[in-house]
Amino acid sequence: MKKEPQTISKRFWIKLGLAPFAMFAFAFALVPLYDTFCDITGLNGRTSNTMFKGKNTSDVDLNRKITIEFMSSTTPGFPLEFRPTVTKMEIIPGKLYTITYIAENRSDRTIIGQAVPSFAPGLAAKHFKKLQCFCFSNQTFEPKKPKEMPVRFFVDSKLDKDIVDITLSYNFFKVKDAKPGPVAGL
Amino acid sequence: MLGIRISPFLSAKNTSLFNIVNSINNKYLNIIKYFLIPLLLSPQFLFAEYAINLPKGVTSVSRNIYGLHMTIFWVCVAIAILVFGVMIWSMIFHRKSRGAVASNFHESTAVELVWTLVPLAILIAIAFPATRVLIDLENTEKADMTVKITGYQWKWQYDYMDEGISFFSNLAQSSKDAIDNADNRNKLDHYLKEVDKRLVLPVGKRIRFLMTSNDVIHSWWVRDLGVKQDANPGFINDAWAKIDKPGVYRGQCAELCGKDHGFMPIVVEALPEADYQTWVGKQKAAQKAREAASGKQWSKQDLMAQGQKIYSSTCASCHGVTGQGIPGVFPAMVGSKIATGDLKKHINIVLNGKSGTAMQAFGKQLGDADLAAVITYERNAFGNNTGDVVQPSTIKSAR
Amino acid sequence: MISKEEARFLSEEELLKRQRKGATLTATIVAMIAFGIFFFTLYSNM
Amino acid sequence: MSTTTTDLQDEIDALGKSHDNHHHGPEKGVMRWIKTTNHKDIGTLYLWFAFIMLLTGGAMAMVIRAELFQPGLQLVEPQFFNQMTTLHGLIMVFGAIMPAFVGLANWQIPLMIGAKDMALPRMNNWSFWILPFAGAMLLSTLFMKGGGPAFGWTFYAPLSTTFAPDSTDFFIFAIHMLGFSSIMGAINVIATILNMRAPGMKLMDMPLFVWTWLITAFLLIAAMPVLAGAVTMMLTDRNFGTSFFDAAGGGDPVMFQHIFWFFGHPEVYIMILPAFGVVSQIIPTFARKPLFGYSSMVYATASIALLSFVVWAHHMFLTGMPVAGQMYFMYATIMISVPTGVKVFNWVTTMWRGSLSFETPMLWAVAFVILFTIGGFSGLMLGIAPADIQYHDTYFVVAHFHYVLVTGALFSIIAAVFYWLPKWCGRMYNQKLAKIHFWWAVISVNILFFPQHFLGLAGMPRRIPDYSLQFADFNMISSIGGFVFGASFLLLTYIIVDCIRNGERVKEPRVWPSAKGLEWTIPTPAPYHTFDKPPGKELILAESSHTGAH
Repeated sequence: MKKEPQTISKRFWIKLGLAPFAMFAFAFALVPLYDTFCDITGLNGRTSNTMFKGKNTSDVDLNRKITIEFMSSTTPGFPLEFRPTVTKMEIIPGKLYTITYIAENRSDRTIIGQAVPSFAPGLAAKHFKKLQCFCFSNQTFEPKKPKEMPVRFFVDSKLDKDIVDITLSYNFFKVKDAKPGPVAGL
Repeated sequence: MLGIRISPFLSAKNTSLFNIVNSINNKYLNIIKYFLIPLLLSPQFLFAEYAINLPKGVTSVSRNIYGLHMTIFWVCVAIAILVFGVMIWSMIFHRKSRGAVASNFHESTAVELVWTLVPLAILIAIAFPATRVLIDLENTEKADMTVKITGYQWKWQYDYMDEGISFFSNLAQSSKDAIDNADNRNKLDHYLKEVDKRLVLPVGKRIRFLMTSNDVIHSWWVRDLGVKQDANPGFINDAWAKIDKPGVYRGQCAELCGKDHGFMPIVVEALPEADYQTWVGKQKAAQKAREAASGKQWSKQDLMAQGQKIYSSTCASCHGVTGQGIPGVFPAMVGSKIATGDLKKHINIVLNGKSGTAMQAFGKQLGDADLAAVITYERNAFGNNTGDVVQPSTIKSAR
Repeated sequence: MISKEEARFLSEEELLKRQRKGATLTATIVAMIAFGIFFFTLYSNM
Repeated sequence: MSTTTTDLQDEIDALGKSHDNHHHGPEKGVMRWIKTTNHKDIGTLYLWFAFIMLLTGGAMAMVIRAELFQPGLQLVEPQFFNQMTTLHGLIMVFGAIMPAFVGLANWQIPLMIGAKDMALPRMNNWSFWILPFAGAMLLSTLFMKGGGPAFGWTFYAPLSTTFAPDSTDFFIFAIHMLGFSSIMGAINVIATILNMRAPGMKLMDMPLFVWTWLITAFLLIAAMPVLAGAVTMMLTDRNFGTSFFDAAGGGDPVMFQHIFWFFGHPEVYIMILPAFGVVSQIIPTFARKPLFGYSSMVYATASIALLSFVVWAHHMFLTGMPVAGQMYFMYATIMISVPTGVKVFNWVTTMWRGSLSFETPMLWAVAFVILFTIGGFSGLMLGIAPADIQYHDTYFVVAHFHYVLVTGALFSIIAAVFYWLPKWCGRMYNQKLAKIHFWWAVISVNILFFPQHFLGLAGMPRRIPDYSLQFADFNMISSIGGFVFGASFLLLTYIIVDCIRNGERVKEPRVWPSAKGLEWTIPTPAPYHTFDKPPGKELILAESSHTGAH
């Protein structure tokens, strides 16, 4: 059976090369687009593990009082006794405060964990600025040794006026082992 | 295949409809009752009678949602009558068999424009009340009290943040006993909607709920309160309610959370302020008493008896009543390496759970005495005859 | 698409060949798009 | 050369040699089906595969309805019940509805645009033959240790990652293969429609079924890779220590839902847009009147497709979304009812002042319009964010999407089969029996799903194996409807098999005298090879269902 040699034009090769390039450019351009979208709708930003850098430019708003509740939790299999020293405090937006969490490893071996903050209402996350926090990095806990962990923060006075209660909850997770763990579900 | 039950189908007559199936006479009556009357009579009357509509509920939010629901419902009904009316008209009067001759029109920009813009206007009209209710939902006024709700596979934990009260709420034993037994089921008023410990709340206070989860995603839902909110592991969500009327309001978990998703009810008991305070006092006293119990020495017999109780309420849903577990999903107790091996490891896994699995940290859920009992039970029941006896004091020091 | 005027000068088999060449190009581009979206899904979550 | 292959490329080669001998029939025996590259054969394979999967998924639905027949646990354990709901959903979506539409596309698109075959016949063979293996792999998980996937067809993390049985890795692989097959199918459809149309056929000359499939194919191209991405991340989370969806490592379980629904919402339109196309072919035929508002139908379909990508989070109103997000997704969602409404109004107006007759395909199409619209109304209600608090994850949602997918998508597929089957096999089915089957199915399906609205409003959550006694009555009614509806498929099987084997022969090319379209210009039954000579512009215009006189 005779096969006719197929000739492919130069234009075809150019198109073929450009198409994936354009596609990837488009896909990567979507990232800032989605970021903007999430920013407007507040879809992300329920958590923030980053340190507030720069100057506290927020005005102190003496006419406002906000109640902050502090909560703590740990995940199963992470033997950490973990709680805030104060569970509730009234603050004035723009002022700096410090609160302390205490954690104690109840097991016999050293454990490493990562705290993940979470806010209710979620919109508060953006305006809760942390200057110091144990959630910025992994924390190592020696056996049976209590550890004090301060959080230094202020609440931006740009926070929506109708928010009067904020809850901040830290959840301590076990940092995944380097060696493969047991099969899930068993 | 896994999971086929042996108990015979249709083992019992436990629904009113079962009787209908048996008596033909009755059946026709009920078809009229369930299908024709709802179509003919005023909806509100019947909605109340047969629970085929949302309840109005006991909070402003649930009432607003109800109002919104009825508004959209009637808008839909109106559009349906119009559209289906035209359609049925042409199906009756423009039939070929009646000699109808087809006309040939197939375009009209004006008509197209009308039926794009009119629905758009209707939608905008609906959007206004919807937005109002939505904003009210996210209302962030000052709360009088906060309850933290944590979802577990398959129970709820309630923490009264201001009172320091904390407890777990499981499916009531009476309902568990009725799952396989129709006679028990018929005796119950609230099969699968009753818990061992209710969430007690005061009436007339603005209550803030914080939802989170210990394992998978759950969803806390009480219809009469107009509250349904996902509980995500590692994150907190909030919702609020201000209950108008004392009473008992029932709900259940609304997000598939594994095997016993259908067996995780919520019961809220709303009390007048004074009664609520009495309840709070009682809870605090009981908590003290529990702490005192951990100093006591227990006999093996007592431990085994108490252990069996705790095992069946807390452990049996995964590890099985006879300790067989579910192969590949939940490990068996029978001959288990942990339950027959090193005691310290056994205590540790019960206290702290195992990460990455459904095994929870029961150290937070049970007292020293109960933990000692259940561990003793696990090490001596199901043929795991280790002979170990664990005392509450051992647990206390292991914490 | 091949217009009626163009098609008039093509034989049956030439037409089919032209069509198939276009189809290959379309398919290649569409497949690239699919791959692009797949990688974008992963990338946007890294 | 005529004995080994039917591939188009070889035909082109052969054409160079000879003009006479390329009219060969299919190969004999089972190899015909394994090696086939003929669009009609592949369409047939797709349709039979979908039908078998429909019965499999339907059997699972019967297990579900049997367990829910009365309160208490009677037949299955909760874990197995969850496996049934999960696999029922997955099989119906990926195994039944989607392949059935691809099958219809394979049969009809080349016939409707006057093409010889699909553009990429070898890939066509591939995209079908992946399916049985993927389906078998998905079903095989049921027999593995720990059972099959039990986390719902939406497989939300972490229930499907950290807390899932080992068989989940097989489930992930099966989803990958199903997705791959769909993407290849979609590529083929796009390449065919864009390149293989008869010379002179403009895009706006195409029948609406072809249009809806073109748009659907683009939805598939955009949505399926996202699903592939989601399951890939699940796979690495489960096995390679990443934490995309695990808060412990900086991930977020809600992110899974965002990704899933970014795929999932277009997916539901993938399952309904071709249905719109089918109905838009059938109604003009039996109304004996051109389709009203052809171009607005095309634009409505396209805008539904576009909107489907910006509304995904209306499945997630309760995940703790900020109020601005809820508002946006609510507005965008209710906007979809505008183009959808336009379509319904167009169908109704097509019937208006027509000359209607109610042959079996028309009955199904009319049932589609009415019942799909009911599903649309409950969809509108669900789209209202605050009201969704009370509807979310209840049987109201179950009722909604079954009205849209069973009485919508599935009904349109049945309508399409009854419409085109005589053309495909040259035999007419027993019309009396088919009408009995229609009434049987349409009454029972409403007994099955309508009470589920009440159940949902009365507070019954979905995906539960047991319920409190207050839900007993409506569940029993619904189950009875379910069994009767399930049984109707036995009759459907008989009607179709009987038609193919013993049906009365049909000779006229135009099986339905009032039907328009290029597929009715070829002989009946449709020959193995069609449109060796593409149809001319005059024929295309004369057969257009929407421009000229009917």
